[in-house]
Formats: sequence, structure tokens, C-alpha cells
Amino acid sequence: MALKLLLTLIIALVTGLFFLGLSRKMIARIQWRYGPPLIQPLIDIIKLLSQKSMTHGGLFNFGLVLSLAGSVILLLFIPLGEWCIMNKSGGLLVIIYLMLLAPFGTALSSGAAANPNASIGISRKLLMALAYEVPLLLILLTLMTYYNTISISGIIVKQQNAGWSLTILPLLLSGIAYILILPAVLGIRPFAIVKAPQEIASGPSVEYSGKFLAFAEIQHAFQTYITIALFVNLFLGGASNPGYFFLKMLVVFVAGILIHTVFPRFRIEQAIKYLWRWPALLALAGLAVVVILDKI
Amino acid sequence: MNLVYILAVAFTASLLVYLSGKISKTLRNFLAVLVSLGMAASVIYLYNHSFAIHLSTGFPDFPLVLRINTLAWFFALIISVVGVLTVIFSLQYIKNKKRTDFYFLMLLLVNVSMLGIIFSGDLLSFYIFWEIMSWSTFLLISYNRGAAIAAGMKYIIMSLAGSAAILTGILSLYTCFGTLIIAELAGNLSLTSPAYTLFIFLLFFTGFGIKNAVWPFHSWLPPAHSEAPSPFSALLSGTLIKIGTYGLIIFFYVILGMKKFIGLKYGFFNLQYMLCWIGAFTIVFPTFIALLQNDAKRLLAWHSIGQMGYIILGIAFGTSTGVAGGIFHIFNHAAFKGLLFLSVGAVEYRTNGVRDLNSLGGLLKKMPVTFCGALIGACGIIGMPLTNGFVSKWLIYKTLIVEKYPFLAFAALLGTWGTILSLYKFLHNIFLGQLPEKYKNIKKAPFTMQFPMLVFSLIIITCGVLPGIPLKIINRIITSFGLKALDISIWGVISETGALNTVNIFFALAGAFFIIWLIFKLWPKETKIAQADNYAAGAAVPRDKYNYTVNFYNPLYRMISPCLRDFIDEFYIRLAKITRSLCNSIKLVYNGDTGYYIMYIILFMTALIFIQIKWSIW
Amino acid sequence: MNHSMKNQLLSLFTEIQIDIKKDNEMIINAAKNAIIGILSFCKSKGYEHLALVSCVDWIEQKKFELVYILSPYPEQEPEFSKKEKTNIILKTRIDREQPEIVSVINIFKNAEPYEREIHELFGINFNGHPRLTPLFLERTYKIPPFRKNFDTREYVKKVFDEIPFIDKKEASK
Amino acid sequence: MDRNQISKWIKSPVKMGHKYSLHAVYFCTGCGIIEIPPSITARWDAERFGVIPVATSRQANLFLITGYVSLKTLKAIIRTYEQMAEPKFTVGFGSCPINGGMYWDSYNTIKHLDKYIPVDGWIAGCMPRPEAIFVAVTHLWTLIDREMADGYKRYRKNYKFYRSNQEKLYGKLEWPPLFQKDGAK
Repeated sequence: MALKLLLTLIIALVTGLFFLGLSRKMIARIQWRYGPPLIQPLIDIIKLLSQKSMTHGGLFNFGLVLSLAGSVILLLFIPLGEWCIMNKSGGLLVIIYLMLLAPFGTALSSGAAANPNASIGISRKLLMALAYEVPLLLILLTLMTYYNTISISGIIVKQQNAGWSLTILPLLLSGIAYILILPAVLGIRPFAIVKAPQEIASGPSVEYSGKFLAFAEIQHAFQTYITIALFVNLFLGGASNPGYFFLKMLVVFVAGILIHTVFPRFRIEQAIKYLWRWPALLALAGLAVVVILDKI
Repeated sequence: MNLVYILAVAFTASLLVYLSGKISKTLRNFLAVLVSLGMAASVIYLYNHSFAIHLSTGFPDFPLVLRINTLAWFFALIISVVGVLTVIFSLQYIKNKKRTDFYFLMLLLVNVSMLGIIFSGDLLSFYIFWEIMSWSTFLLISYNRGAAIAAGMKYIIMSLAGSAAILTGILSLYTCFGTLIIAELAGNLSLTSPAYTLFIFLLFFTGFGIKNAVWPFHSWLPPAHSEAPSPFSALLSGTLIKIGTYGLIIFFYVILGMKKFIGLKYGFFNLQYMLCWIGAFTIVFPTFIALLQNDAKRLLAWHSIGQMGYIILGIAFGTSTGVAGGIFHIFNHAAFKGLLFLSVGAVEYRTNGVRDLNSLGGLLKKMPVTFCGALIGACGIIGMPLTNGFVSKWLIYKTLIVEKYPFLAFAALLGTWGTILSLYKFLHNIFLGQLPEKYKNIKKAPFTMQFPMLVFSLIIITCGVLPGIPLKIINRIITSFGLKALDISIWGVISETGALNTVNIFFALAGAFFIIWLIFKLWPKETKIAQADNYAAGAAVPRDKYNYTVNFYNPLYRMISPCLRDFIDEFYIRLAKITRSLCNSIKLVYNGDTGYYIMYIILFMTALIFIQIKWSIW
Repeated sequence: MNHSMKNQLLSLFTEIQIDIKKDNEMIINAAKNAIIGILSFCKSKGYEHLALVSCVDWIEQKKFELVYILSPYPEQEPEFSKKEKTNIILKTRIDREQPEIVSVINIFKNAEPYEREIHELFGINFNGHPRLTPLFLERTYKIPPFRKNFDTREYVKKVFDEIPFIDKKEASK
Repeated sequence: MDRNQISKWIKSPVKMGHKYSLHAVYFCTGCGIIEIPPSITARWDAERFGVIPVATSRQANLFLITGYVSLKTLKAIIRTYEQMAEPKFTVGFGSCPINGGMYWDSYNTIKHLDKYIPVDGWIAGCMPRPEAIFVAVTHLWTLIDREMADGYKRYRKNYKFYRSNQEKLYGKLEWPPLFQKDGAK
């Protein structure tokens, strides 16, 4: 049990950091630059951890550790390949709830940093979360009603024999909606409003130095891993062995990065308007279809 | 030690408190705390008893019945605990205000009348105590003059309308069944015609809905909560709204009966399903209004309406987990809403009356205990795992999803995210950010204010981590309604379609937090820096202008504020205008000088004589 | 047309010399107290834009020369076509020992920063100027830096070279 | 460029970490900043050496002072330098920070930057080209290797002298001293 726990954490960290390194390399190559080595995020973390850092008090530390703990906890609930550690306590409902732990943690810690850039950053982060939560909740509810279970590994088992839920016709609408909001959940370019380095001096992490920045980077890596793993588990029928699972995640992430490099950044109103218009309507239609199908 | 003694002693004691106030303030304070503690102790003593006492009043068939069962005991516990803590909190809060004796008298009266409602076994005593509660609340809401009087007026008008509806309901029940005792009324409402049940349903729903601040009758709550003194608004939103829910529960499950209520159909409408939708709408609409408020207490008031939506949704849903979730949420909401209002009260007490979210900030360093209380309260109301809010909301969500009502579940989940945003705004604008100059030398909240907050936080955390304790009592309540009991363990719910295991989550979260905290401490020690030493692109940090809290979610405000106008409130105000103009027109006839009245009499007499001559009716 | 302007000015004001060098530049030399009159007259004539206020230090004649450059906004030009838009350059000389002049701020509001700058760098004080606080410089100077008798080399030697290097000071500790 | 020698990583990861992830403060002083954008975009990509501009001074450990330093800018430079997390390196860019450059006799610019903040590397030239930046970066690597890039240590040790120099220039400073006793925070 403890070994499996440790293994998921290490795999998640390695894949997360690999994805970040890959994204920087791909962005560079698309911009005709040579770009940093793939392990650049690791080098950054080593450097940051060896730097002295400055803190604004107890809550500043507590919030950061809470956000990282929230991401780590979320990892235990999401099945990697076929084994999922916390399978019997709460299922998808608890995942929805634990998803709010990490943003709340960073919000608390950067609020204590008493810097207006950080406050503007958090208000954008929470607004973004509210914006993409509307379609995301609808999609998760469609899945729960369609598969008639609230445990995520149950959904995977059903997908194993009925084929990917992306290919199942009634779930197509919500699948497309999920793809539309994936950049927002990942926080990549068209929706990279929270960590905008030019406008609000990298938003919530304006006062992070040294090891705080390293922890924020690790949390970002976990967050990327979780979002993509959730999508793969729910819609691409999370694979039996981890290798196959990793391949699917890679495909999804590369598509995301291609979008990331070529898009400018939305303003927060445009992002909310967009997210509440098209993906939300699609998700609503998907839910309606599933409910009607269920009633017949 | 039966109920009559409790109520009698409590009433006389509250008068005694008022009189002792004339002698010496400390004696009055001591007595007030003693009375409320006595009430709480007696309620706890009555743990497992369930008996009824018939008191014969003058009239033969109107006996005053006082009874207690697990449901009554559950509500009595909430009322007395919140009552004790608010009395302790207001000792310091009221110290330098005027008319303090009057305040304590009213506070104790409200507490006692609420207990009276819970203990009353028949509808007559229920109604008497209901009236005592209503007008004492009105006097307390309009306690600090000015805008509070208008808020109180709005409250008293709506609650009078509610009491009128309840009174007509009680009378029609009496004429129809000849008895007022709830136990006897229990079964026989189901025999009558559906039209009559709809009539009774509408009457009681409006009556209790107004006190419960359900969506169509919610508009009295925001002004009432924000104008009332903070400890009382904690009591108001902690327990007073729950009395409306108690009334609804009594009506749905006891008078109407469980089987009749589930499929309560009237022609095409399924009333129960409609009630669920009203609950769902009450969750979403006020939470998004709360998001855009700039006054701390008004923000919390709108959240009270939102959370009541969860309770209505839970109770109206009818399945055992749904009702259990709804009732458990009553207990939780009393705990964290009381805590949040007390923390605003402490901040208001220290910054003498400032609760505007745009001008506060940075009080975390000056009032750490109040901040911890507010943080735990916020986690509770959001339903963060490890707090009690999480368990009750989880129960409600599970039934909604398992019973295949996804749109209701979506409304509830959306309400949660709205709560997160607005509660973070509440925490951020008051406690985080830069400390303004004028609050530099604020002291900590006094101990009598911190103690209630600590007790509430303890309740939230223990019920969050070990929900088995309250769920055991709630199981007994559900079985008393005839529903199937939940199979619960000390740390959560065991069921095949998806169990909840809070201790599992607790150990996971505590373990992860501890490990990461260790790793965090492993690296070079971080140095603490002052608040002014902040990144400002190389420039000096401008004093007092370096704090971004003014209208925190402005982009969202610009987008959704036009469609969040409170149509119901405007409808009521228009209604009030129409009645006033109507009354003015009547004033033309009754304009007060007797000459006109004599003329009217003479005219009327002539008319009568004329009719008699013409058609000689008699 | 600017000749008509020139004749009107000559008729209105005494001790004033006007000569038009190129076709779109009219240089007016006037006395210190005539400045306000000339400026308001030109403003009424459509020269609403005070482009610049600058100062020249004639140390030999012990004079400061203040230069006001006015130019009309193209669209408000009454009768001048684009080609013949003339700029007025108004010069006046004030004594160098007590440099005093009345501020033109109530005719042209945008003169405020120019006059503050000249006050800070030349030491001329403008009566009636609301805010003569320092604008650019961090330190205080006995002789305002833009004056010709301010010896920068000597100032640098006195201020910057006095500040010791860290290594030498640390070695000597 | 010994980035991919694993043995060095294992022996001294801290030094290698600092060498191959220099996050530069995006701080524009004087005329040199026009050289930074070309050095981080396609033609002379600085990111391949791990040098990227970051938004705030807190997140940075390399401070490029690009061009002449006027008295007003020096205040901002000192404040930014003190906000950076240790270990931090500064590079004087162009001839003006070295000895005043063409503003050698100006009343408003400071002549020797290292009288006020410690400087680890210099790049001569009146606006050196982007390649010169990479020469400086590689030079900084060797300094870090040989433990000679100790600007922040000198600042901490002689903070009294630095502070007195700064006060000589400005009279009373608005921000409190960074280190109370000599060397302790």
C-alpha cells in the first residue's frame, strides 16, 4: 500500500515535470529557438530549493503547504492505470470537492503576501475557476448519470468494455465541451490570465522566492498531471498499464501545447463570456440528452 | 424536571435579568449567562426522554401540550448552545452601548420563546410562542436605531403576514379535525380531499417559508441581518431561521405524514418536486448576489438564504440520506454561520463599527484568533473536507445524483463554487492584504468574544472529522419519520453506491500536510520580512494605497449585476406603494371631522327608508 | 497675414522688436513686464498651444533669457493655410542676480512643469506658481546645475569621488 | 558548458543549479535594455543557457544593470537588489556602470556602480551586443565554479560600508537597513 502510494507520487511528479520541460522545449522550437533542455524545470527546482527565501508570516507558509497537500491528496483519488489508492472513500464527488483545496491554499498564502499584484491574481484565479467550473460540473454530472455510479474506477471499468466514452454517441457533446474547457483548466495560453507575467507580475506568485517558488512549481506540475489524468480516465478510458496511460496523456498534452504557443491571452471578461457561452451550452445539451435517454 | 418548570423559570429569570440591570451591570451579566447556561443544561439533561405533559387551560378542548422527542431535543440543543454562546459574546460587545438591559431581556426572550416553540406539542401554544419570538426579534433588529428601524419594519410586516397564514391554517385544521394536538393531527390529514391539502400546504408553506427566508419570501433577511447587532444576527441566522424549517418539518413529516408528502400531487403539479426546485433556486441566486456585496454582514446574510436552500432541498427530497443531509445541515449551518457573524462582530467591535469590505484589510496580524475562527467558519460553509459542512453537503449531493436528478445537483454544486468565491472575498478583504494606517494599534478581541468562536470551531471540526456522533441522533429522527435509517459508522456513511469515509480523508490530508510541512522545513530557513518590504517594481510601497480590495470581483460584477436585480424585492415595494395609495384614497372618506360622519349616517338612513318604502322588504 | 499680426503687435506694445526670419517663424523680443500682455494677445489670436518654455544663461551679460514658443493648433488656424503656419518665439531677458519673473500659468496651464524645471535647474523663481517643488533632482545644489558657472568636473570630484571604494575601505579597516 | 556531466550534478548540485538556471530580473535602466529582447528571442536565444527574464525581483537570481545609472534609478536598483533572494549575482552592462562612461562628468549619474551595490561581472562596450551577454554568462559560470561570484557575501559582510555610501549620496534613506548587525538578517 505505502509502496503504491509512493510510486504514484513519483510517477506524477516525473510526468508533470517532464510535461513542463516538454512544453518549454516545444514553445521554443515553434518560435524557431533552440530552447532549454527537457530537464530545465528540474534544474530550476534544484536552484530554487538551494536559495534562501523570504516569508510574510505563518499564513504565507500554511497556504502554500495546504495547496500542495491538496494536489497530492487529489492524486490519490485519481486512478493511474488500473490501481487507485483511495477507491472506496467518496469517488468523483470527493474529487470535485478536493479540487477546491489547492486554489484555496494558494489564495490564502498569496493573500497574506499583501501585494496588489497577488490580490488581482487571486481574484482572476477564482473567477477563472468559477468560469470553467460551470461546464465541468455539467460534464461530470452527465458522466455520473450515464454510468450510474459516482466512483471513478467504476466508470473506467464500464469504459473498458463499452469503449471510450468519447466515442459513445450520447456523451459526444460533453466530450467536446470538455475538450473546449481543457485549456482553461490547465491554465495555458488562451486562458493563462492568472500567471500573466507582463500584466500582474506573475499574479499569485509575486512574493514567492526560493523554496516557495519551487513548491509552487511542483504544485503546478501536479496540477497539470491531475487535469490530464482526469480527462484521460473519464473520456479516453484510462488504460490498463501505466505506459499506455502515459501515451494518451502525452497526446492530449501536446495538442494543448500547440494551442498554447499560438494563442494570445484572453482578458478575464472575455474568458468568462466564452466559457459560459459555448462549452456551457454544449455541456447542458449533453446532460439533457443523457437525462432524456435515461427517462426512455 | 419537566418542561413547564424550564419555560416558567426561564421567562421569570429573563425579567429578573432586566431588573437586575438597574442594580449593577456585572450582576446582570452574570445572571444572563446563568440563565442561558441553565437552559442549555436542562436541555442536555433531557437527552433521551420523550414524554408529553397536558396542561388544562381554562377552555375545555384547548389543552396546552408540552412534549419532547428526538427532533425537538435536536433543535433545542442547537438553540440553547447558540444562545449561550451569543449571550457570552454580547457581554463585551454591548458594554459601551445604551439600553443594554433591554438588549439582554430581548435576547433571553427570543431564546426562551424558541425553546417554547420546540417544546410545544399543540398548535395553539406553538402559535403563542411563535408570536413572542416574532415581536422580540423585531425589537432586537431595530435595536441600534437609524436604518435598523426600516429593516425591522420590513421584517415585522412579512412575519405578520406569515403568522396570519399560520393562524388561518391552524383554525382551518381545528374546524376540520376538532383537535389541535399535533400527535392526533398526525395521520388524518391524508384522508381529506387534495384541494384541502393544497390549501393547507400553501398556507403553512408561506407562513414557515417567510421565517425560513425561502426564495420568494427572502427579501426581509439581508437588511434585517446587516442592521441587527452582530451577536443577535448570529442568533438570528443561526437558529431563528431554523425554527421556520422546524415548522416545515413538523408540517411535512408529522401532520402531512411521510407517505402522503412523497408523491404530493395536485392535478398536474408535483408539489414535492416543485419544492426541490425552489430550494435549488434559493441556493444559486442569493450566492451570486452575495458574491457582489461590499458589506460583510450583508454578504453573510445573503449566504444564510443560500444555505437555507440546501436545507430545503435536503428536506423536500424525501429520501433518507436527503432528509438526513438536510437536518444535519441545519446543525452545521447554525455552527459556521454563527461563527462567521461573531467574527464580523469582533472586527466591528475593535474597528468601532467599520464592516465595509473595501476599507478593511490586514487584520490577520492584529486579530489572529478571530481570523482562525473566520477561516474555519469559511471552510465549514464552503464544505471543505474535514469540516461538518462537507458531510452534510456530500449526503445531499449523493442522493441527488443517485436518484437521477442531475440538474438539481448542478444547481447545488454551482452554489458551492459561488460560496467559495464570496467567502474568500470576505476573508481577503478583512484579514489579508495590507494593514491600513488607522488600524495600526488595534488590540486582539477580548476573551469573552474569543471563547464562543473557539467553541464553534471545535464543533465544526469534531463533527467534520467524526460525523458519526450527530448522525446517530439524526438516524433516530429519521426513523421517527418512518424513513429507513442510514447505516453509519463513527466516521462516515457506508453504502454500496459510494461510501464516505471522513477519517480516511482526514488521515490522507493530515499525512500529506505533515510530510510536506517536514519537507518544507528541511530546506534553508526563510527569513521573515515586514509588510512594507514588498515588490513594487523598485518603487517605494505607497502607504495605504497599496491594497487592492475595492470591489474584488469587478469583471464578474460588470457582467452579471444587471441580471441579478432582486425582482421579488421590487415587487414587494411596488405592492407596498399600491396599498399606501389605496389607504390615502380611503382617507378622503374618513377625513376625521365629525360633520362628515353625521352626514353619512343621515344619508344611509334615508337610503334605508327609501328602500323600505319602495320594495317593503320587511 | 503674419505681417498684419506683426503690425498689430507693434501698434499695441511699445519697446518690442519683431523680425520674421523664415516665412513661418516670428521672433519677438520684449521686455519682462510685457510678456503677459503679448501672450494673452497671441492666445486670443489663435495661438493656443504653448509648445515650450526654456531658458538660456548669458553669463557674460549677466542675463537669463526666457524663450516662450507658441504655435497654433492646425484646425483653429483662422485664416492661415497649412503652409504658412507661423510659430511665435517670444524672448525676454531678466537679470541674473535676482532672477524673478511672473508665472504664465494662468494663461497657459501646461506651463507648470516647464517653469518647475527651470526653477530647479536655473534657480529662477516664478511668482504665482503653485508648486515649485523639485522635479528631477535627488540632491540639493548650492548653484543650480544648468547655470554656466556650475563646474560639473569639480562637483563630481567633490561629491562622487569622495565616496570611497568598498575594497579599499575594507582593507584599511 | 558542463551541464550534462552527471558527476558534477551529484558532487555539487547547488552550484550547477545556479549555473544553469539564471533567472534575470526584467529591470530596464539606461539604454542597454534594448539589447535584452533580441537576446531572448529567436536569433540569440538565451533560454538555451537557462537564462529567462522573470517578472519580479523575488523570483530572480541574476540582476543585469544595463546602461547609465542616474541618481533616481539607483534607489530603485538598491531596493530591487535587496529584495532578491540570496545567492544573487549582478552584472554591470556597458561602460557607464563601470566608470561613468560618456557621462563621466555628469552631476546626475553615479560613476562607479560597485560603490553602492556589489557587482560580480562587467561587460565593457558602449552598448555591447547580445553575444557579449552570453560571454558574460559563461564568465559568470566560471566565477560560480570557482566560488568567486560572491557579491552577495560581500554585501552582507560590508553592509555597513555600502549603507554609509548610499546615505552619503541620499542623506536619509526611506527603507530600513537590510541587515541589522554585521551579517545577520
